[in-house]
Amino acid sequence: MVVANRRTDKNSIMTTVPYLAGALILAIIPLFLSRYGQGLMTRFLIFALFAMSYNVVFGYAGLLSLGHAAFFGAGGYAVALLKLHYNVDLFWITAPFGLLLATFVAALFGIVALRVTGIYFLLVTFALGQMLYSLAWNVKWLSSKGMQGITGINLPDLGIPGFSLDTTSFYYMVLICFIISCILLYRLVRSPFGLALVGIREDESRMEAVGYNVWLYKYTALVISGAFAGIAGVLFAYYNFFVSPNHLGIATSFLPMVMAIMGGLGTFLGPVIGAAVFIFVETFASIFLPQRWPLILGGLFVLTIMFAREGIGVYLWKIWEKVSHRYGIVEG
Amino acid sequence: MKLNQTKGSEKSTWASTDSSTILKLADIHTYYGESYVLHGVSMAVSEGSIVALLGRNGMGKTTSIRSIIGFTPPRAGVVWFKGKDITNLKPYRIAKMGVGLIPQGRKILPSLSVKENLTMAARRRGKAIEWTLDRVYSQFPILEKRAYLKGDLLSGGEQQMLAVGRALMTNPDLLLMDEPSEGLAPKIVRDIGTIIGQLKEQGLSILLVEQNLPLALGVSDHVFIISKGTIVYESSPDELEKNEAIKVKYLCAT
Amino acid sequence: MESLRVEGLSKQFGGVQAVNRVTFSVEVGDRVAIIGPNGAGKTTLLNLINGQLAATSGSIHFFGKDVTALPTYKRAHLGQARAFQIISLFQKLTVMDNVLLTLHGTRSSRFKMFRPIEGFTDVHNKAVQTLRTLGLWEKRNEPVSTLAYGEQRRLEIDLGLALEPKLLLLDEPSAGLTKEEGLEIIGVIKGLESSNTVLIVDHDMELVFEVAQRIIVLHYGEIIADGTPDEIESDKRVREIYMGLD
Amino acid sequence: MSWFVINLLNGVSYGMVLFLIASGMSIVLGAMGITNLAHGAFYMVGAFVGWTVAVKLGATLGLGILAGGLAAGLVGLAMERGLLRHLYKQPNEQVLLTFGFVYILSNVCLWVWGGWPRMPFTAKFLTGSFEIMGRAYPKARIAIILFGLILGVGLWWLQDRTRMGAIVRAGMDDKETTMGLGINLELAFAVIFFISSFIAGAAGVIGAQLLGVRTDLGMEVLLLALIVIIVGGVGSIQGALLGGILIGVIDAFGKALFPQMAMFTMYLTMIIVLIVRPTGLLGRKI
Amino acid sequence: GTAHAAKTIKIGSILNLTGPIAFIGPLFKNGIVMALEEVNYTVGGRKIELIPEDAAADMNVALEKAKKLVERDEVNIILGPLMGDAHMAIAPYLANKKVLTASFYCGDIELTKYKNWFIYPTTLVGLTAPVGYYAAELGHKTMITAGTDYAGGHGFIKGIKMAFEEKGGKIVQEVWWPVGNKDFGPYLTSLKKADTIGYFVEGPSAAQLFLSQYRDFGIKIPLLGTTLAADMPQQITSQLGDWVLGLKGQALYMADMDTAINKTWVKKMTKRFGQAPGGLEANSYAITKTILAALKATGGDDSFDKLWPALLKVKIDTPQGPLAVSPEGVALVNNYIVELKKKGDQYYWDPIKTYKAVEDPRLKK
Ligand SMILES: Nc1ncnc2c1ncn2[C@@H]1O[C@H](COP(=O)(O)OP(=O)(O)OP(=O)(O)O)[C@@H](O)[C@H]1O
Ligand SMILES: Nc1ncnc2c1ncn2[C@@H]1O[C@H](COP(=O)(O)OP(=O)(O)OP(=O)(O)O)[C@@H](O)[C@H]1O
Ligand SMILES: [Mg+2]
Ligand SMILES: [Mg+2]
Repeated sequence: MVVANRRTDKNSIMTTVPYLAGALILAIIPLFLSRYGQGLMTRFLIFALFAMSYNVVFGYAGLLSLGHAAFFGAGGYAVALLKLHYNVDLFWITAPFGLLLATFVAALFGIVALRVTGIYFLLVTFALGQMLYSLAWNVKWLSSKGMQGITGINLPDLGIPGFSLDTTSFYYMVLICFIISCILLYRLVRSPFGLALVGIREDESRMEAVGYNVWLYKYTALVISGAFAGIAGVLFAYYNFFVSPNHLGIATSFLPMVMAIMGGLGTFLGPVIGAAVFIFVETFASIFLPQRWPLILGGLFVLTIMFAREGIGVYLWKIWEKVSHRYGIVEG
Repeated sequence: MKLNQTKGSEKSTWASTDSSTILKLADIHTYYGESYVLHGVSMAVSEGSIVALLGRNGMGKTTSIRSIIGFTPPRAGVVWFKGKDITNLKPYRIAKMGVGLIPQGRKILPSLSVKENLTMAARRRGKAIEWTLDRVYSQFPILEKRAYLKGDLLSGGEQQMLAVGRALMTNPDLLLMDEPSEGLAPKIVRDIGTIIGQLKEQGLSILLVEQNLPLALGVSDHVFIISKGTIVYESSPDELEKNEAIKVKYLCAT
Repeated sequence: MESLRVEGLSKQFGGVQAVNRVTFSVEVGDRVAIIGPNGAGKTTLLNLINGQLAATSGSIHFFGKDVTALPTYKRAHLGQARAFQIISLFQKLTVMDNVLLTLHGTRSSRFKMFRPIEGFTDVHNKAVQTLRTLGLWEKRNEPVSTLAYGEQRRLEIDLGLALEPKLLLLDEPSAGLTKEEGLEIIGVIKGLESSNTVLIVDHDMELVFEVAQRIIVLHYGEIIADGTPDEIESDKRVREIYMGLD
Repeated sequence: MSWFVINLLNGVSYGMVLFLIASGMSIVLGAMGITNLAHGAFYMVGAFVGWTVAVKLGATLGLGILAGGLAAGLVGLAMERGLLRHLYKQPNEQVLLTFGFVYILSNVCLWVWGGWPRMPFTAKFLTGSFEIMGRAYPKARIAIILFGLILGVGLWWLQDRTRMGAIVRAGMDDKETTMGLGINLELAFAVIFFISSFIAGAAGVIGAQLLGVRTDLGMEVLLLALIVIIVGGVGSIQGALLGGILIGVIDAFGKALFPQMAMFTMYLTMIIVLIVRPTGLLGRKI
Repeated sequence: GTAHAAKTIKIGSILNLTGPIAFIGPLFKNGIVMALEEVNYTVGGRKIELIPEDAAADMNVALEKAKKLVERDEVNIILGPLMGDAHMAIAPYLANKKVLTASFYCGDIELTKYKNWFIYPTTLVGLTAPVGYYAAELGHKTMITAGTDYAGGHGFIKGIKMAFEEKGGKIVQEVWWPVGNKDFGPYLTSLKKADTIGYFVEGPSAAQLFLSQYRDFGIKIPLLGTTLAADMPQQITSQLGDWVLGLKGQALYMADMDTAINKTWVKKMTKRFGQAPGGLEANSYAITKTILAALKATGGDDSFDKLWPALLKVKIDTPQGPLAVSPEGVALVNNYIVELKKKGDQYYWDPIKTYKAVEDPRLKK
């Protein structure tokens, strides 16, 4: 597992350069892409956010959860239900509602799941997630007519007269949400609270002894993480135009987990890298080898584990450190 | 038993060809990765005797034990056990040949119950008197009382007894004891001394690593002192007892 | 003034009575050692005082306040600090992070989100100061696991002290240390201010007799003797049960 | 009365299949601390190989079970020796690796056997039904119950009468010390993992009668295994057996009594168990 | 690229190449490929390019692929996907983008409101209505319906029920099991008394389990339903076993249908793909043929506004029988009641009654 090996007094150019470069690329690249490419980028940003939110509980607090889709799905269903039953499209209503619903679900989950630790936490969160999944299957109110899931969602209405979103502007809207979330999450993991999560991951009983209410930290982390997952879910519903029970269930829960591990757990940017690798490999493998893409994806997981155990993100970071030393961006 | 004193890092010649020698280390050199810890250690344990290996912190006592049992095989030199070269065997093979280990820090297996800790490695080797669960329990009655407790919930002293019992359950011919008195109350330290004596009577050979000088001198037949990865002194316990200079120089004793 | 009062405290694990109706009280500034055979219940007693274990019966008062039912972290806020029998530093975290985590623990800043930890300058300065006095400043960015055993022990104890606790609980601080290192620890304890109360568990009699003004002897969870070092040294039962003399 | 008995039998037979599915995963989880998400995929491999032997090649069901178990066992062994071995005590990496194997094995089965599902199969002499309390009851289901019981007893013996379980847990705690006590740990790890995968594969053949043979079994069976482990508790054969039968019986009576809530009853049971006993009915306390 | 794009007509297809029903995708694709090869990938002087995509039996992926086809490949025609949920998921998007979409196997009547769907062979209800009629004709008075509890399942069961009740029959019990149900024992042991069971199971795997458990529990009430198996490849039918002989149900296509067009088609398919075709290939073949006919009528113009009216006028003959299109975009084709029989060691479905151009009762009004 990756250590949050922070260097409190490290040269700031070295750390900021990759971030700024990343932001710049995200801002400019879509201009050169087709609408499909923009869509793919949008999808990537949404899942990167989802994976980052997951990283807070898993990577930082060390809680291996298999029910994170519940929060993501809750955000999505909030949007979909508002549209289906009340025909509300206005982003400024749907987004806060989605956020609240996801937070609420996370708050409920936490009460049940945080009574146990380790592998049992994984099992309990899995059970809770599947419970919501089966609700979404069976409760008619949670589906459009003639299907399981809710369809008919359009791009969000921002309430600006004379302006409606298209693929490109929606991408930028997602990018803004993503960057704001990134800044918040970055500050979160660098804060005393964030460091406390790492401490809890390493040794709960010592944390108690030096004055931390461990349960409360874990609970808060889960709820905050649920909120960010909820935002990702809201954006996803708009991107995807419909939500299905699957978005609450285990298949979706696996995604942020795989992305976070693949990119580098407990590192800030790891999940983003993981999401990028996952989304793009999956997409292109399935375009070029429609029948064999699962093999490629599965193989990729295995290779990552065997050759970049700490995650692809950490691997790249190490290369960057080497390069930046060699070219004197940072004095060694 | 021959008792001659060697000076400096001169190699031990003691009992080198004696067929009653059960364990012999011939000029072993051991490394942890890059760091060179044992600079040619030679010593021997003859059958049925207790040999104490003394020395200050970090001098290489544990490393010697680890070299014997195969955790960190020496890069040069040979370890002989019962006339066989065991230098590069896997630890479990060495143990199966009759080497029992009581590691430093006890290394109780936390997720096993006391009973499981004992039975896990139990082995019968067709001796006249064998160590069995019942016998270990009668030797350490507290273990029977705690039989179903997880190993790591025992107190420090109870863990030490468990570690001894666990090693005995493998019915070894040679017992490697690494600081069995660490963390024990003064009385238990004395008890340990008694137990070691009893084990010897039952025919076990023992290599005892100790920092507790009185304990070591009280039970052993022969003493080696290690310093900075080489054997710097050997003698009978009585002789060492009298040699204040050596004690001050290598054992920090006053 | 009374710092800690323990009354009729018991802890039962299944059939094991690890601590049995223990009653004693400690004045502010006292240096008290708890000794006893292995398995006597010393560690368990510290766990009860510190809240890592819940008492089966009895009560614990800390500066007049009943803390029997309080969770550990609240007791830490009231001024208890603890060094463990087995080193419990965060092995994978850097030395600096270990210090920061410990220092924030008893400050309200510990729950601050969305503000970088470096921004809390008072805590940060204190951390820097702690590391410099310990001589660990150069190693601040190394994981704790790379420190030598003795250094880790020192760090653990000093972190306990850095919290300026009213009550310091030390479980076998000298275990695994060399004589010299052990002497250093003795020095640290002796140098503490008189407002600190110290409860110390150790098997090293030299250390115990050096620092303690009072010794409590536990046996099968019960107090069998309580007195000054001289009294204890001459106590027949203690000599027999603990030292194994005559 | 006969309604009750029949449904009980339904539940127990389904429960036995669940037990078979979960037991191997539970052993590996409890003893080696490995969350093997590929366990369901091993089941699938076993089912396909068993089908090939018992149906395609026309051998007996017994041979099919053996072949399915062996095939899955070998795949498991290869995964453990080749890859997982380097990842002990690294649950996150294990999760990703084994999840990757779900994808890989599913796709390989698709490649080798094609995507079409296979008809449920069983031995010739087990087709058809007995008369039980005036109702026809499938012979194959009775056979499943018997087989499950036999395997359960075998595993229980392995767990309690041999030191295997303790040895593997010891190895997880402290590899070095365990080896120093004379235990060939690598062998023990390999054996346990092989047994676990073997059971999964054999279960794939036995369970074919109830679950069919398809390339998407990997995920589905994994879910079932997780549910049983949650209810029964991690790490013990008794737990897997109790969990499996409980879920099976509740599922059967749930379907019979509240058919609209079918999927729900299972999850509801799970949640109730979690609330009452978060570590499962027979799970080790943590 | 636009000049080039104007030259080729791109046809996208959303197939299930991986996932639980992975065997279906390649078969659908074979039918499409055959139809396109027959016209040498050209129509009205323009080249045709087929772009197959994998939906992995997941409606999310289906939508993802639909977007990809529209936005990246700029197709105007999409064939598939198969599953009803996927239809619903992609329908609003594709209606909005004005893409002519063809369902591979039925579709909910809801789809007709989008006016861009070619629903083949008919709606869910339309497909199974003959089962209800036939049950009444056999003289059955009472029926148990049993089906999978999801939107598609409800549609199919509704078809049986509406038709049976229209002819005076009575439903005595409705049994529903959840999607993915494996153990039918509890349902089979709680059946009431009735003359027949009108059933629908969601796929070949579940159908296999249902049938074998129906046998094992010794249920004697005769089954009538959508014999999905009849539309499935020989690989499925051949596994069924002698005890299923006599099973009756509805089907759209039988490999040995005695028409000239079918015989030559089967021969061609067998030669081209090395295995005898079944109902799935017949479906996608007929769909592609229909689209090609419409494209021919527009002279190779694949813009939606031209293509849609042309499609509604298509009348062709296919291996399944004659085909026309209703004003709502629903195909009008023959529907057969078949019985499983055996000749030598070959199982085959014998058509014992034909219902011509059956329509959804709700569309007739
Ligand atoms: N795993 C290791 N990696 C690197 N160096 C090590 C390792 N273990 C021990 N050492 C070093 O090897 C030297 C000898 O250590 P060893 O443990 O053998 O000493 P010892 O005599 O047993 O001391 P003690 O009385 O403290 O147990 C020491 O300098 C120690 O720092
Ligand atoms: N969680 C527990 N469950 C059951 N028994 C326990 C538990 N923890 C400790 N014990 C038992 O309680 C007794 C007291 O243990 P404790 O650790 O307090 O002893 P100690 O006085 O600290 O001994 P040492 O000096 O050896 O560390 C021991 O017999 C131990 O086996
Ligand atoms: Mg040592
Ligand atoms: Mg203790």
